[in-house]
Amino acid sequence: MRPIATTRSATGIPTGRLAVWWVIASEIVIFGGLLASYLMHRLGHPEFAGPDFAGATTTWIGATNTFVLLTSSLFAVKAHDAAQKGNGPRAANFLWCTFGGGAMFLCIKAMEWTQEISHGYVITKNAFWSFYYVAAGIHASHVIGGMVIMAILSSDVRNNRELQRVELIGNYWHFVDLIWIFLFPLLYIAK
Amino acid sequence: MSDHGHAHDHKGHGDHGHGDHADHPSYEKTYGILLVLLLVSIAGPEIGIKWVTLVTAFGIAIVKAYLVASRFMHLNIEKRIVSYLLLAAVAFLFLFFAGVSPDVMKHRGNNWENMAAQDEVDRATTEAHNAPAAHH
Amino acid sequence: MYTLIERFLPAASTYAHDIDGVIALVAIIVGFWGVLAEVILIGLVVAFREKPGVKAQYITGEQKSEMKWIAYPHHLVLLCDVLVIVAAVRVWYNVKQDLPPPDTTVRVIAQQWAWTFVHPGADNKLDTADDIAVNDELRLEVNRTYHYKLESRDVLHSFSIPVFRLKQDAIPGRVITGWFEPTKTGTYDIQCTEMCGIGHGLMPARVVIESADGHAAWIRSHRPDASLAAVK
Amino acid sequence: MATPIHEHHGEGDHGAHAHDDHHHDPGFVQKYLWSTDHKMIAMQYLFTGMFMAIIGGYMAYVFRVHLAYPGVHVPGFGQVNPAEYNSLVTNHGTIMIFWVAMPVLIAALGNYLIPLMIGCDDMVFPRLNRLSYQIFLLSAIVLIAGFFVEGGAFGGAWTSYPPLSAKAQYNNTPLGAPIWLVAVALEFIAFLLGGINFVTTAMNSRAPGMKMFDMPIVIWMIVIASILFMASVGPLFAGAIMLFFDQTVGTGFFDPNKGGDPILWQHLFWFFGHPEVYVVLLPALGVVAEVITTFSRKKLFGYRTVLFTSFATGLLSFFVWAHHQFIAGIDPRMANVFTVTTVLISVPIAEMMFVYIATLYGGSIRLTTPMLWALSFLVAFLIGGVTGIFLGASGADIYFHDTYFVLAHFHYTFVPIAILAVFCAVTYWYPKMFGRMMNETLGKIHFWLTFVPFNGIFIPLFILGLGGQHRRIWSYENFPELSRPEYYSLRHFASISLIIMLVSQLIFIFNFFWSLKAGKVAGKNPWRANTLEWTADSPPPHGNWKELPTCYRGPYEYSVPGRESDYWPQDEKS
Repeated sequence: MRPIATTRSATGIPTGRLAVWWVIASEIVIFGGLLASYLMHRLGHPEFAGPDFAGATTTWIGATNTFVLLTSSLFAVKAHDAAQKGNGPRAANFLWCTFGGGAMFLCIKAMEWTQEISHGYVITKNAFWSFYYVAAGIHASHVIGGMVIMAILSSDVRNNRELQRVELIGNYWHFVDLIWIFLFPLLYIAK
Repeated sequence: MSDHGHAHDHKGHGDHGHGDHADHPSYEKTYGILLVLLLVSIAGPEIGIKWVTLVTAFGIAIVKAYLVASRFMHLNIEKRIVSYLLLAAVAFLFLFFAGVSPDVMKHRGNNWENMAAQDEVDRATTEAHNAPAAHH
Repeated sequence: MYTLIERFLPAASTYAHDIDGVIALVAIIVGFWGVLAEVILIGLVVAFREKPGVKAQYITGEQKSEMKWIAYPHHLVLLCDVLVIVAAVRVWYNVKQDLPPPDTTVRVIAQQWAWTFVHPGADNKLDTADDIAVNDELRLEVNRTYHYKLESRDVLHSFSIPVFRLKQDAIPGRVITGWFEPTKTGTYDIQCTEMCGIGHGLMPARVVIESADGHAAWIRSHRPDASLAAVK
Repeated sequence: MATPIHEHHGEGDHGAHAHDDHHHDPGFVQKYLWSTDHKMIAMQYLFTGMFMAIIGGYMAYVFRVHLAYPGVHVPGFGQVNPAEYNSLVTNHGTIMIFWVAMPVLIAALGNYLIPLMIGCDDMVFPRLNRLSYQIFLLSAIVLIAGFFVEGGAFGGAWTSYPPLSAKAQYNNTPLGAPIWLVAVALEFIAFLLGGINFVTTAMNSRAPGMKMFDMPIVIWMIVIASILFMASVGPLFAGAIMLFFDQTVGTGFFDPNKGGDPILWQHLFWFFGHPEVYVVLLPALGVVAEVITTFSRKKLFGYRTVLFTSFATGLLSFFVWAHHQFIAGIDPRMANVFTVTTVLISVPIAEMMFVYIATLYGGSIRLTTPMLWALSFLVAFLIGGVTGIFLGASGADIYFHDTYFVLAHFHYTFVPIAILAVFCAVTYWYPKMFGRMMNETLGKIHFWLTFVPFNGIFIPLFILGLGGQHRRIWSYENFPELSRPEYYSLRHFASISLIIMLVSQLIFIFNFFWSLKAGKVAGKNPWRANTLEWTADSPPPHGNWKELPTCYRGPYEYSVPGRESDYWPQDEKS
């Protein structure tokens, strides 16, 4: 029942992958708009380095999360590798590893936020914390989205169906990883 | 996204496929490099020199981003146009920053002053002096 | 010189005529282009109506000889643009960027939905005991250079005096400085031209421009202490 | 996945009912809301857009009558109080741009034309397409819901500048403001999905033999517009989230007292808001290109010129946004930069106008209804374009900013875009959409009764703008300079013209539905046009063609010397 249109590829890029590139391009400007706004405040407000601002974030937690996401990205790309070799079950397993990485990331985030909120660093504390929670929150929502998609794909993939989708979700996942790679220094290191 | 698409995509991959297996840098190696970079970016601030921190934090972030984009997202073997597309999206952000920062980042300019922002800076900095960091 | 805008509103500030001048220049340039384009457009439609047995011509518009019909006007438009830009930026610089030294400085405070105008009073200094704060009425002396310090207490407002051709938004948290020099005595409208809530249409104010003596008399008639309360 | 519905005859019926999509009879939903056929989805967008246009028009009627006859009991509404007035102008703007111009020009035309004009059977992602419409419909419902909540609909202007939009204590619409914001954000998501679908389809799924420069201009324009939208909406989407938190949990992103900055929102908004103008303009220009070439039997004067000028326009449109903020508190030095870029954008636009005019030269022009709409678009848009120079020139803008001159200017661009060009498109593709011709006489009457009153509305408003009448004012009674009798006669003239224009739309609605049944059968290619959609049946079946066409040449090969027929369809071997 799928249209023939979907199978054409005048650009030489498979339709699905091309679409994901466009998704990523539009996500870049969404996150970029937020981060650009944050950067302006960060540079205009030296106090952001202070104790009640970025100073109160916990670098090692952010670092751990970076490590977790990088690892999950490795799993994602291994899944793609397996899918290319036509090995559906192996790809599915790696997808679930990636899923696990995302889950761990979220757990760590949850603990981190609980701790910070209990210290009184709520979203309305000051401009820094507003940006901190909104930026990380939007990113986390993307992590959740990616996990859901992977969970849905995995069953098809395990039965060697729709293997090309492993790369699509992989690219999206790497992008989410990329965003964090920039959020980490912006929110944790720049004190 | 489609049965036909599936078969086709596989042809599409086939072309790259070779690239992937023959001369594509191993994923584990890339991963290793990324972890090392991560450690450096954490160690950077410990030295305590501002510009070193900036380099280790953001310079390395860019290197990491490049590695992930090129080797994990396979932009290195993807059609050039995609890289241009993504870079164009990034370029618009620099444009946005250039157009907006004179008003938002600066607190005074040609015949205007952002009193509220200056007060906020003073208030917070004095507060910081009075009550030194006692968290986590 | 009697300008297009003066058919509707008097020009009561030193730079009103400059702004009217830019408007006139643009009006002449775009008027020429607009009319020309419309005439050619309609003329072509009339001239090339479908006629029996007459086939349309085959013109790709890709040859050099044809491109020139686009290229010539293209360069002319560019030229006109340069004229407009130069004129516009010159006036803009005089009105918004390069402020002449003030004889007097007034503070203009906007809020939902009223204006407070703080006049410096007899000592001609703001924030002194004899400041005169008045709601919805700005008192000026003719032929005197004023700076205004524009503030807002809540949301965005816009301080607009049409007869001065002056308009500037008020931003909460910021102080924006500008200038004007009245050239006509009389009483004119002050409008808020930035959407500021339910009362946006209901915050009119008046600017009263008086002769030197008239203004001095008005200042004398104000007892400082009472007025100071109005600022708080 | 839901199997797309196979409908040969009934496109008309879809049309007839699709505009009350919010029924809940499952069969109906299956048939009209759950289809993945691009033509069906186009109809859904078209009729939702028209339905919203009726709402927006009604609002215009209410506040225009109120402005002309202050304090009068407006028939069909009643007395207009300031809060209601603000809500009406705010939502009139929002609806006409986001829920009329966007869905009809981009979504409806894009969905209908892209697959048919590039010769494939559907969009590349039919289910994504369906989802995009459903999110759009949801956004429309959310927006309208804003009128029925405690405190009424949001009234802080369609630009929604904080702090006014951020704090209930300022805007007095504690629920209306966030609801408005959510509706707009949902609408953005819908068009992001749609846009990705359009661009991917046009890039990847062209018919064999169709090179990039064989695509009809209108497809190019829709693609460029979608890309502009994707590239510009991001920051505003982030901004909408920030503003939403300001409204609901009390963060201070745009609150100066909490270290935020109201100016930031203005930049986020206009960085999107200005490209948005070109997002809707370009498809309209594309439609006009198709129509004037067909009805003057001419090749477009410089296909590449049109493309490159629209690339240039699209790119430049990212460098001009702050001309909306000249006097809104940005640093005056920046204004000079933006004056230069803004005035320079007139170059590619003017060039495009020249190309269209030059296309008419040496043609054999048939003044059918679509052609009348196309020409009227050019006539009106020229006025809208040149009056823009006054506002781009910073020096003149000091006086004109936020006056009715601005208002009349952008209505002289948006009405041609969202009304004239849309009628042009609908009358031109109606035979393809429903298999029957519309009545020409009724069409021409409707045209004149729309175009003349349109000028009757906005020429007086230009004059009022010259007189310094500023926007969004509930009553001029408090402004002696604005309550002169001669100004009131101008307002009367504008408002009466508006009523005439609105009433005469009934002619179109009648013509539309009457022709569904009684119009004469169109056949495949009633206009003798070249582009691929005219080689499919009218209306095209699901899948569009028995076997998909192959393309052999560009879309505008009219009156080619040495051929006795004056057109040369793209799929004709020789």
